[in-house]
Amino acid sequence: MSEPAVPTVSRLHVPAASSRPGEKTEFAYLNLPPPGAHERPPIDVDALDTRNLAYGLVRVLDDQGQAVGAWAPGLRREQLLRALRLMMHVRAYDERMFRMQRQGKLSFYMKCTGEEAVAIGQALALRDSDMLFPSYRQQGLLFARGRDVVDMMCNCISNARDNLKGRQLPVLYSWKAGNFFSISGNLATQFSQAVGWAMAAAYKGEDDVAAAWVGEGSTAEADVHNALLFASTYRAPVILNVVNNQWAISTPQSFASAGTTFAARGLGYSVPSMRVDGNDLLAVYAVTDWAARRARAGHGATYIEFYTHRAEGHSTSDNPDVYRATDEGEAWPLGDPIERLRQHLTGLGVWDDAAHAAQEAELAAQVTEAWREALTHGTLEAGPHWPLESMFEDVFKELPEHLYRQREQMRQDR
Amino acid sequence: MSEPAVPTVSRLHVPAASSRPGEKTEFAYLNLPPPGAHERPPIDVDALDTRNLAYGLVRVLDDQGQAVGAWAPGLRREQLLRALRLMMHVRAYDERMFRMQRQGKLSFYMKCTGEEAVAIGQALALRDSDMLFPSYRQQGLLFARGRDVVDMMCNCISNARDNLKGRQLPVLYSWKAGNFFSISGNLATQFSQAVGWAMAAAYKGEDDVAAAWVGEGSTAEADVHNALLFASTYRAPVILNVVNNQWAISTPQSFASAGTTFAARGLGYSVPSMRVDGNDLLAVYAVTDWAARRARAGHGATYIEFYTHRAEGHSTSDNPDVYRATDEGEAWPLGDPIERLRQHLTGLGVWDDAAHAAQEAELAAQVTEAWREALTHGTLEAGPHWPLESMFEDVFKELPEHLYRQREQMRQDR
Amino acid sequence: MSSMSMVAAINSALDNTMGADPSVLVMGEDVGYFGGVFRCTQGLYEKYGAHRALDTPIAEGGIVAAAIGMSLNGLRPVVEMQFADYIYPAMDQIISELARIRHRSGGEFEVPVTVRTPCGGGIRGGQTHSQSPEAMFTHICGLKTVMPSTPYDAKGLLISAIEDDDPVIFFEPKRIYNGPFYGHRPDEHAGARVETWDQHPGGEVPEGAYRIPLGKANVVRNGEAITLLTYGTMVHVAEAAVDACGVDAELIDLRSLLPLDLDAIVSSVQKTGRCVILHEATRTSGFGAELAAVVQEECFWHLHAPIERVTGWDTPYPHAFEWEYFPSQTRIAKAIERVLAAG
Amino acid sequence: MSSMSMVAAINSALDNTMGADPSVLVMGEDVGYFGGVFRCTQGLYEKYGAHRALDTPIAEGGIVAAAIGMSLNGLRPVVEMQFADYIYPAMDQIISELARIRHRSGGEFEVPVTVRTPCGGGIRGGQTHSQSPEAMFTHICGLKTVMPSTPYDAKGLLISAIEDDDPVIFFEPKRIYNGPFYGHRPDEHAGARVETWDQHPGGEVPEGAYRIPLGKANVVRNGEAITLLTYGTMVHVAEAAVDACGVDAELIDLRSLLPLDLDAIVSSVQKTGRCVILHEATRTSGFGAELAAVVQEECFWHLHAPIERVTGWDTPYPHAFEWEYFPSQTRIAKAIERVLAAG
Ligand SMILES: Cc1ncc(C[n+]2csc(CCOP(=O)(O)OP(=O)(O)O)c2C)c(N)n1
Ligand SMILES: Cc1ncc(C[n+]2csc(CCOP(=O)(O)OP(=O)(O)O)c2C)c(N)n1
Ligand SMILES: [Mg+2]
Ligand SMILES: [Mg+2]
Repeated sequence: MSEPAVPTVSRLHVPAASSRPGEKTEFAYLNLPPPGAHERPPIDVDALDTRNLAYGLVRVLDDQGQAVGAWAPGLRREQLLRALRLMMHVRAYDERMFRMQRQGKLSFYMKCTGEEAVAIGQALALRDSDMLFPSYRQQGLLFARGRDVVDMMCNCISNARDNLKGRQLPVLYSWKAGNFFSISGNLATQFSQAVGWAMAAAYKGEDDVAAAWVGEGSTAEADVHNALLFASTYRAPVILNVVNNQWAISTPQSFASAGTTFAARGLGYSVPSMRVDGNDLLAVYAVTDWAARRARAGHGATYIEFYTHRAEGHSTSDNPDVYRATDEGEAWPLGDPIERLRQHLTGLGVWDDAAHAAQEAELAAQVTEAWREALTHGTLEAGPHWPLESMFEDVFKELPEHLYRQREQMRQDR
Repeated sequence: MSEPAVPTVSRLHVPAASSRPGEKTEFAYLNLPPPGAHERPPIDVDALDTRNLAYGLVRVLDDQGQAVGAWAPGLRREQLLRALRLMMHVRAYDERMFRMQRQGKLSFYMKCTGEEAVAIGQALALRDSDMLFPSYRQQGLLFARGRDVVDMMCNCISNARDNLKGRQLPVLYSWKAGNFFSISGNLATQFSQAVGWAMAAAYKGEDDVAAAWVGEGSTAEADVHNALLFASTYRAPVILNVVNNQWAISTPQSFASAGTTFAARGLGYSVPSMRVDGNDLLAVYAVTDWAARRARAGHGATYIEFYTHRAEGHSTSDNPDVYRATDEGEAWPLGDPIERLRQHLTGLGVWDDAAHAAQEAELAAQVTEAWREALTHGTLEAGPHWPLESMFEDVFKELPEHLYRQREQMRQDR
Repeated sequence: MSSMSMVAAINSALDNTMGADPSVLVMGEDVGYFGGVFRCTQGLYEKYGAHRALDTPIAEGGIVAAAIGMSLNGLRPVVEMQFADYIYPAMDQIISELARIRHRSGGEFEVPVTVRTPCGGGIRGGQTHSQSPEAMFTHICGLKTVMPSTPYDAKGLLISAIEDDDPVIFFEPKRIYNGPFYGHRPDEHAGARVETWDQHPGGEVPEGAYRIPLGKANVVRNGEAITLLTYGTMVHVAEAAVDACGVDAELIDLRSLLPLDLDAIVSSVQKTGRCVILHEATRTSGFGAELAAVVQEECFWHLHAPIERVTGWDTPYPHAFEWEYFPSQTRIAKAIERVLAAG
Repeated sequence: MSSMSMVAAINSALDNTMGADPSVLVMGEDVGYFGGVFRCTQGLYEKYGAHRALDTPIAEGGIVAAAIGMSLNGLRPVVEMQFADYIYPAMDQIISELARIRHRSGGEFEVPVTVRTPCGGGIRGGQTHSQSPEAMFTHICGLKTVMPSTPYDAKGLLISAIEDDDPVIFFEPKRIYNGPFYGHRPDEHAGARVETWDQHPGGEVPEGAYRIPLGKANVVRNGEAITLLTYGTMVHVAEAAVDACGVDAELIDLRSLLPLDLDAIVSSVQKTGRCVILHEATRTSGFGAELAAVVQEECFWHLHAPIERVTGWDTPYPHAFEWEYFPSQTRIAKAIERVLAAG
């Protein structure tokens, strides 16, 4: 073995966390620009002219719930009410599935609590023919595109109605009819694939755009670099989204941020980049709408960091209290996306507590109903599942001889 | 097969080249800042305060060969004369080895003609205990560190004196005693390894720094992203150098640059970054000296783009005339590094044409002499080589049984 | 001597080596402050500091590259890849660099890096938390490939791997991190207690450092009728299957796939004349193929029957059909029957 | 019908498919304006445009990822990896994505991508321009793996690969790009003319499109005494060795490793009772291991002697000792002798 020649004092810098258990959380370093502060550039803007946006924070809703500034999207009330309903639906679904996992009905589950505005706000700004390359925390996209909740539940319990034939872990949905790409268990791979999809749209002269999502921790993967490089090189019509919920399991964003904003990285690839209040549905909608117009018009990609906060654990396998302060949620200055849109709608006089409570109850009941129905198609442990033999299908388009033989062997040796 | 549904008109943007055969080369787009224009920031500078340097060009030598501005390194005349001699030595070596390849004595060779100032200028600004992680085009580092030219030649003909035991392609040198890391045939892998080496220096509390090199085309590889991310995250004492000679075999820099400077990418990782006239030995020395001081003092990494021009083919397997205009060399505004330092020294009155011609002749003779000696240790085709059995050594520290058996099998079945 | 889970044994191996040699550090995703998603590095951050229990960005290729660079500068990094299924972004650094640097530099440079990674199924992890890619690494000359089956072996092998001056890929069968596993589907044993290591002799682990040489197999059970070759979780499933069908089988736990303990294999098969190979990994070009090839090369004249392979199917690891995918006691028993009946 | 080199045949296959289907494109490093470092894509840029003979950044992982995305949007990309030795940065996209997407999406999505890459040694390329990593891909369920040995096969197999709706890894033995190779060291035949394809029947290639099914081997030579299983460059070396030692050997060119033509293999070995497997790749866990395993599984009762493997050694491909590394006619002949003499 090599000679121990290591002094006790190390000069290696190791990043710190926003908070650790027992500490008091300090978000002061954020120094948020005021809502409405940022300009809305033309869609053919040069990347370097988005510098303020990349180091700033696009905010539309102010602390009183008013929509202010150039980015205020002017959504119709029905659209806003629909957005609220969708976010509440996602949360009700997450709550239910989480509990079902705790009761042993699911092998695993992941919530997006506190981050609902990202998927819902973005989906509403896109066309149904635009292709989605999500990570595992954008279940909201499925709700916005009208995926049957029963089907989503069947994915999560791998039963006979599961369109993934019992092959995938819960939450790794796929829905081709909804232009929602199969979610990978391997982080970030979809990010660079989305750019290829967008390159093909340009190749074919079509004006659909691709949108992809990764968490801030996943930006460390090579796929994010590849995505930015290829998107910029070929001016691909793609929207590259980073959901900065500040944590990657137990690892704080400081291990991926390189001490600056995530949006800043896009500038080095001359991709227009911006940082956005991810808990402000109006801001999320506005920047996505801008990026989609830009892509459709042939000006290329946009890189967007959505600043939000992972309100709960990473997954049902995780307990955040052992690695972050319990007060982070309260200390977090950008609040909860549902409460903030609710405040806005209440201010507009089109929503009130009674309506909110009623909708909450209605959605909870709907989810319960859907769950009951899902169970009628089978459960993970008891089935019914897809026929066992289906395991050998879809490895290739046609069943090759060696898999045919293995299938027979399985039948024989059970 | 899928239905052909592709219009003839594609909207996919494909980058152009600086020139293609038959075209007239236009370097106008460069609009070079004047020599001496840039400030020299403090070594603990914040990355964002290097923006002008990252989008500009650090130049010291003006068109008259005068050293001007804050970056003028104030090298002693002996140092400058040594630098000139080293660059001339490298060029003489390249010329000779190229001809020997054409005569079938080498299987392959790669020159660095026109790029000599990068390796020589940087090596002179570093300490011998600093670790070098080069690509295949920094042979100058070996000359500057005093590697015996005969040993380099023996590497290239895999003979009995080859310290790599006949295992490597020509130019993939390794010299541990000179703190020169084994060159990989796989592009860019050394870049992120250098960061690890530097992290270990900090871990151990030592103040040696690592320096790594990649070509501009290789910046597309994930290793360069990983290097920047890890260097920034852990404030590693490393100098990350991009040698932008504008071509990657037949592929122009526009397929890697994302339409901006290479230096710009470093800013997104909050690593201070600068673009430098790579054919200006004084500028090369000055920025490297600055980056080394910065790293040694514990302030972390620097990302440096050296703007230069690949004067000849990619390698002996390549003919550039089929993919780039033959006039690129003349059109290139930053000249030849040897001629420019020669002009400077002549201006200082310490050098003249006679001395230059004499040194050229002397070095050519030296190289010829070295080549003769190298051949006395064996040739690639005729040998002597290392003993055949040595092929099985160093796969592992000790020869495992299965390799022992394969070695015996080889003996038996020859 | 005390009873340890495989997680505790691995943690103890890391603690012993880090305590003895300041050049040893652990690095990887969530291994520092948190102590690893499987808790293998728990406590090392508090004891040795943030720079020696080093959290990293989520970039497997960058992690291995950094470890290579550190090892070139006198350190001895122990890298954790959070799941073997996520080792692929590091393949270029592992194949083109880690495995090659000693040879291509004529022996000038060495890279004593250990890459630890949990592998295998049986935890309802689906296709990206269940893979067993060990065979690919045995095809890469310059790498040693190890997989323990007990806490005792895990600790002794890991200390040897860390002290080894060659790179080692160290696979940890996560299904047996916290107890042996005999292949019973959970529903088969509804209500049965979860197995823990304290009832198993392999769970007896010394507190201090000890070494098990890389390249020495362990004959788990002596027998005359047939030889079973396996490693990792399947060692326990095979043992249970043998007990169940009462065959006089010799069961060999390879422990190290490369270097391979050919003598142990050959002397056993020459004695029994029959051989079944078991692994969880997919069948085609799995390590069972290499084992079958060498066994017939070395023992052809002693073989009374064809060598059979019982392996995972050539499909991704399915979520719903985990127990039909996982090589079961039944499948093993039927293979043994066939091989015994033949000839 | 005209005589073509393997480079010309591959170029012709690409031209035919791009002409017939606007969704087919080629992409990779230096494949566009320049036409590829081995000239396989020459002329396609001029004929089909920059977007269909697409130069790319030097990022193999990004190239494969982009191709996957394109194929999800109705295109049929043919990716060139400049050398098989440089495919490793793309391993995660190939293993975790390209091979898995159809299965994990329940058949909803498919990714008809072909990855072409030159492999093998014999061109003095040293350890990073000579590798044969095919075995790793045969271990990844969901991939088809192909390697031709003649221009005729290269064209017919490549068209099948491009039209196939599953991903195909298409290995091109660069040593025989411009002529067959019989394993003679250059110095052995000093002054002898360089072999070209126009003297070889496999060099006769139709201008138009034709298909050779993936999964069908080619019996190059019928024989009764022994079966030789191989693919790529080694087919020619094996043929020359057989001619030289005048053995009545049956020589099978697998052409496609996965799917594998088991029937052709089994019926031959059951006939001859003896088998030698040849490949250039390193031995341990090479594809020869899988072949030996299945042959003994399927033909045990017909085997008169152990199956031998003649392969590259388990070392990196050396620059100076290329001809001692490359499996020579002599090594093949000695293995044949041993297997014939045995039993
Ligand atoms: C390639 C790869 N490496 C590691 C993992 C294990 N893993 C799963 S989620 C996760 C954290 C991701 O954090 P982030 O990207 O911030 O997304 P978030 O969970 O916060 O939404 C890790 C490390 C993985 N799935 N894939
Ligand atoms: C991983 C990998 N991919 C591809 C290659 C083939 N290759 C060798 S050199 C080269 C071009 C590199 O260009 P650049 O980085 O600009 O360096 P330069 O040759 O200009 O110094 C390529 C593509 C390789 N060696 N390694
Ligand atoms: Mg996160
Ligand atoms: Mg270059």
